[in-house]
Amino acid sequence: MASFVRIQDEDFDVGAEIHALRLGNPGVGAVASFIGCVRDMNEGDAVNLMYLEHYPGMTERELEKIATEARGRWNILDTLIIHRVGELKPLDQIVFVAVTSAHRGDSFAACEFIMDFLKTKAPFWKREATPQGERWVDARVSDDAAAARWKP
Amino acid sequence: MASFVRIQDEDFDVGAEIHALRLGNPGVGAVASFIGCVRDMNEGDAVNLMYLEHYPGMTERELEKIATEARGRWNILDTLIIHRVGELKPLDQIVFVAVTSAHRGDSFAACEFIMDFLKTKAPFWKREATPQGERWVDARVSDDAAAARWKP
Amino acid sequence: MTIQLVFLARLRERFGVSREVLALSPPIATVATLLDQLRERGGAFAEELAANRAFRVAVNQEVVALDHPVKAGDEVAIFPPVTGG
Amino acid sequence: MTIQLVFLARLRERFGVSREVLALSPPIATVATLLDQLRERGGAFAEELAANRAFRVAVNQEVVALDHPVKAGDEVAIFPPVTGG
Repeated sequence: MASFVRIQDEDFDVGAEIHALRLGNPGVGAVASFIGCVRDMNEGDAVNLMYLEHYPGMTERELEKIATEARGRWNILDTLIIHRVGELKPLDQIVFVAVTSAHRGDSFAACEFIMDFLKTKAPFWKREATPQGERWVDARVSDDAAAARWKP
Repeated sequence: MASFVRIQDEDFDVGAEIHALRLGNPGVGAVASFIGCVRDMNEGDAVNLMYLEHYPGMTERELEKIATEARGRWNILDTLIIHRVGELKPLDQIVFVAVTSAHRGDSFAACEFIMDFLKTKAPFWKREATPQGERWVDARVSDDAAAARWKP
Repeated sequence: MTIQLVFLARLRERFGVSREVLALSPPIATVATLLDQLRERGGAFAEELAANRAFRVAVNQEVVALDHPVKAGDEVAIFPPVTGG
Repeated sequence: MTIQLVFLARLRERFGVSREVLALSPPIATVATLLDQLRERGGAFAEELAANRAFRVAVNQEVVALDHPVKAGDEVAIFPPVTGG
């Protein structure tokens, strides 16, 4: 049972990552995973390029805390969180979360929980380049609402 | 916007399947996916081998219906359901569901909904070989409960 | 009038047959009267299709209730509760 | 006593600095008194750190409230609401 967290510039291979996470563990009956991707539109404007900044050190700590919280709530085996930083363009993968468990309900819930908390707690910031110029993306009220659903 | 359904003996490559499902669509912001795997234990007994039977024709119809129902409930783009049949052993992948959407809440909910309905509506049956002999797996009350959660 | 019967999974094994063509009697049938006809065979049919056993019936690949009509040429499948995924 | 200040994302750009070492005055400080000290610089600091603006403060990489103490050697980061994923 392990929580893996990686912050990186490079792209990732979801098939290889899931394979490594299962690592020949025959107790894994379920793998829920999520990929977040750069869209070419946001809030009605075309997006050509995106830049992701983070707060090194705190980012890893927050993601470890989110994974530990998930482990306390559901009966899960391993978790993997990969988040890219730096310059990204439409179609690029931004974030990957995968959770293994014996039964599917646990991995589904933990995976969505981790994404909702990552969106509201982990220190990442997006700057978009649109035809109207560069802008920092504002926090979404819908993300706060998504995270608030999980209050015990 | 398409619903893909495949029943096959062969294994599948989740990375390649997700890549094909996104197919260069820059409107995809979220990909939720699920893999079900054969565990080496079920109901307290060691499982050495498993055989999956289905009802050809009805299987594909039911899975198409499940995907259409998900499309009516959430704002999703494409869905993929792959289910293996025939002989499987511990660690093998059995089922794969992937859903793309603009925003993550839709793909998470639709992916879990499809799995819950697949488990209770799609005509597949598992036969396990254990050290005590072969046995057909009984339907799980927890699967009916999981599907009942989605009643409108 | 005849129908195509399909048995699947554990029921296929118990009945020792996966498909058969059946002449319905009486010819104006529902799923319930078809089940009565099969139970009259006794043995595994009477046992597995008893009213208190859990099984499903699909007519032309749609799961239906006991009062659903069965017509000439229909494909009627009888199977245990599903356990896929 | 001195602390390490870190500004991130839009605030880093607005303040034109990503890190600085700051001597606290008064030396017995909380996040609230530190913010008062920064607002006294005027300009972007007064504007962005006004009480009605949405920003977060982390002391030693933990998000904290306004009454949290700030001690010598602490790393204090000020940043906008997060927008990752």
